[in-house]
Amino acid sequence: MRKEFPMLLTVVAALTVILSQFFFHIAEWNLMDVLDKWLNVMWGIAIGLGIVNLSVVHGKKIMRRAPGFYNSVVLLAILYVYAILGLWTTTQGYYHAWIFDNVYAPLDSTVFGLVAFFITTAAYRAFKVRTWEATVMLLAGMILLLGSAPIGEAIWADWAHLRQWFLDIPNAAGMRGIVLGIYLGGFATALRVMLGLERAWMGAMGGR
Amino acid sequence: MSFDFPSLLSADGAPVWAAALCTLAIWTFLIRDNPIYRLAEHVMVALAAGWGVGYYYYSYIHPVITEELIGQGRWFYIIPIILGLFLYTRFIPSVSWLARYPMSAYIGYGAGYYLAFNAKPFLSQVTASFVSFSQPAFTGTLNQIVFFICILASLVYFFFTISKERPAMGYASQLGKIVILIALGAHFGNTVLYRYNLFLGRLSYVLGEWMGLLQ
Amino acid sequence: MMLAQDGPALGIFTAGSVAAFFALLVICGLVYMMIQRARAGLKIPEIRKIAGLEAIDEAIGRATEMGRPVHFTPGLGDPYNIQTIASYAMLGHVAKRCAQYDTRLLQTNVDPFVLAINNEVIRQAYLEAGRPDAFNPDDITFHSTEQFAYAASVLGLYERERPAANIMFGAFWAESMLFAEGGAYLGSIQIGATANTHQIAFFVAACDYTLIGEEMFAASAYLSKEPVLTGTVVGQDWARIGVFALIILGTILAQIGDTNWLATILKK
Amino acid sequence: MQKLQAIGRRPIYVLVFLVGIIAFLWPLGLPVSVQPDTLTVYKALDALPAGSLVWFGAEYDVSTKPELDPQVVAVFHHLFQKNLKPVIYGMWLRGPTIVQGLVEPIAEEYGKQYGVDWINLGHKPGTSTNLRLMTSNITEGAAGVDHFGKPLANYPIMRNVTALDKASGFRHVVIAEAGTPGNREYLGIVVKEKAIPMSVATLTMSIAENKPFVVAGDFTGQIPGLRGAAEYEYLVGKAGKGASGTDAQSLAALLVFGLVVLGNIGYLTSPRR
Repeated sequence: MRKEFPMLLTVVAALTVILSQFFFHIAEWNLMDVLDKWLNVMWGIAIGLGIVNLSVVHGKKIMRRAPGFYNSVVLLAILYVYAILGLWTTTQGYYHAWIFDNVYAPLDSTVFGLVAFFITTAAYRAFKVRTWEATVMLLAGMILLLGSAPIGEAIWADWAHLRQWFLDIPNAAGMRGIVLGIYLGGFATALRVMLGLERAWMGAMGGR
Repeated sequence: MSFDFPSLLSADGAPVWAAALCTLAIWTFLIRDNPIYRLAEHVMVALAAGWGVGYYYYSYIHPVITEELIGQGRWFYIIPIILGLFLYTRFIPSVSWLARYPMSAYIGYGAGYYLAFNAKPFLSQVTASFVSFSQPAFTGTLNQIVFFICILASLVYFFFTISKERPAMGYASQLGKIVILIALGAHFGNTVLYRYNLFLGRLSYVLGEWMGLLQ
Repeated sequence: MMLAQDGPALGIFTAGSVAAFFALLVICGLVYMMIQRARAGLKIPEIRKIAGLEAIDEAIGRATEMGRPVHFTPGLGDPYNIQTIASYAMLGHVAKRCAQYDTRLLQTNVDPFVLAINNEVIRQAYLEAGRPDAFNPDDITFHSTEQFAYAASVLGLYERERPAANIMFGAFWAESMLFAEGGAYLGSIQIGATANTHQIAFFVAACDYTLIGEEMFAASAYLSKEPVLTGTVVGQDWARIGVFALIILGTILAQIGDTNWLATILKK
Repeated sequence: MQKLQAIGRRPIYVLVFLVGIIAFLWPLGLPVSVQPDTLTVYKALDALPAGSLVWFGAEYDVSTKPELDPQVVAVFHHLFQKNLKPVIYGMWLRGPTIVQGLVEPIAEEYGKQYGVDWINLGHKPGTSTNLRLMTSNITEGAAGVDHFGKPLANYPIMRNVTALDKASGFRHVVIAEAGTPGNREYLGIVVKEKAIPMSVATLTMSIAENKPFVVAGDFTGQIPGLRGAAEYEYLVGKAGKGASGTDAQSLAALLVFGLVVLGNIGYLTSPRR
């Protein structure tokens, strides 16, 4: 019951999806719709675990008076008030939506915008002519960088064509090789899971 | 050029102030980790997690309870609810192994899903690699030949258990590595400005909507 | 969803899935054959050296020497994403090493279900390493379900906990650059692995070691050195030879006629 | 020299901010080559006889303002320069309000009077059904009133206008669109049935999707994203947010390129490499 039954569930769930996808008469039973809803319910219930985790981790910080514990107080207060507001008024409620649109949304897009800074320092640090392989990568990167800005074309009219060539030929070919490999690796991983060879969540990684 | 901030207390101005101050709070991290960023970060996690409670309850759990269980009387929808609750058994050590049930179901679904839904896209990637060399222009033909060789070389690079000591394999693998590095370099270079656009959007908001400097 | 007017293909298959089904059968057949060979004790070739995987123990070792923690993130994938599924085995390995070396493991999550699974994976790993006492569930943390709230929180965590090794293994999106470059500022040893093609370039730029695409799927076999698992990778290589041959054959056919029967069959 | 490979991250951050601030506050007007799709839109509007009516579909909302506003502004400069008479309408709720805010200052600049030289019919519910109604009877389609709820009969511009068709004097349709309802609705109802040519101002992400329609001649042309706005601004001689946006992109590309070059000079001159 501790390992065999979960393993059986794994195989049953996997086969349900596979058979529903490939076999016409099984597809007609619409098992996928039911299974999707089941998994969504399970996932929805798991949200509570996340809230418990936040409560425990930050609760302990507050108890210990750990450095910055006041942030944890803020976190838990906002978390519970906002969660209850959401359950009460749904996420469409006026105040709930106002806070999301005017506080969360700008925070979120600003963090996304931080990528611009990080990508700049990463390019500065990484693109060096250390080996000739690295040099090739650098050249491709710089051609595409200037080609994607209007300045590239202003410097040299055919820059846009050069950029397109890089995207269509070496980039597409290299990505194709990576992607085909990923599919094969993914199939092998899925098969290992179905055969019970990979089940770290039940202990004993691989083999037996 | 002069500053023209919106009124903090007006219905139109308050959201602008809220959004602008949030933006500045995140930007302070670029100087160093500091109390303002820490506060913003904790507020973010709290709001996002709190939002998730309402959102996912009403998208995933509520409809199943009201429509399927009560509305349609489909009793078997109690099963995923029980399985979901099994996740909480980890707090009771004697029965904590029950949590494996929902996990196994979910992971099995994932394995099955990958096999079921990726075989077709995989084949279409294969057939897309069948290139025709007869092109209107000579450069077109040359491009297709280069493309074809690059694909094969990049495939060779990934071989895990086939020896690359034979010269042909060695060269092909080396070429494959270069093709992959060009692809990655090109991808990096091509993405930089998309990432800048997001930052520029925030900057434009702060300078324009908030400070009123842009007309 | 099936439309009423589409009949079954070949009497039993859903429309457009015949070739896919048989391709899958062949690939899985090859993998299964190699597993059987390994079980029968036949010789299985070794997997080539993968620097990113070799570096994992070294990275954890260095964190131990410096007395600083190790950070592991499986990215943003759903619990059923194949990359996330592959990350469980990797996390198991990392957690076991951390348990053996007595190094603190910080494991951050954006998905509550993955949080639950990872909790189990790490607990099991500490158990197997004989250190159940050292297992601290409070170091396995949830940072909301939203991408950038999670990213902001991890950036903050970097500053406060200063991990010396940073292992990113799973499905990543735009936050990959924040995680990898944020870790680079700290000078931690970074290992990035993802099969999300749009993010590989950023890991290559900012990490010390990167597992490109499918190399991440070979990790469990590589690290465990189990012949049976290695067999699955050998099967994968045979499937690749098949792909290689198909592409050559298809391209030859593309030169001869207007209609490429091979492409037609593969689209069935 | 080798210090060039050890520039700290904070100076780089400052440079990133400077790129944005310079581009926004003091647009440099760095050169942008005009793409054919934008040029055909410009030429089509340029060739219209003065006094022609141009229907303007404001089919977007707040979330796509940053990308579409600059295009709308550039197009209205052109419309007023050529003494064309725009009629604004929106299937999207917020569209006409946004466009009204953009057009007012431009109209003032050219001395154009609301209700005489241009008008805003506002948003009217009913999406494509209502658009179809417009093609047979504007008074009915607009419920008899403009954006501000004033009777259409009061405005001189509407005196001889009965429907969105050629007979009433409409010579071109321009829509700024962010999705559905958008170009497909206009294509079916206005372009195909009423034979009025249409140009679209579109988002960067929709360029590829729209391209086949441009090639097929269904759309006269498209103004592609922020880049297209900069091109149109260049054509009408009014550098604006489109130009500053593309300036920022060009400066950013030069910054990253320059940093990489400096880093490599530092690397190559370093004795310990």
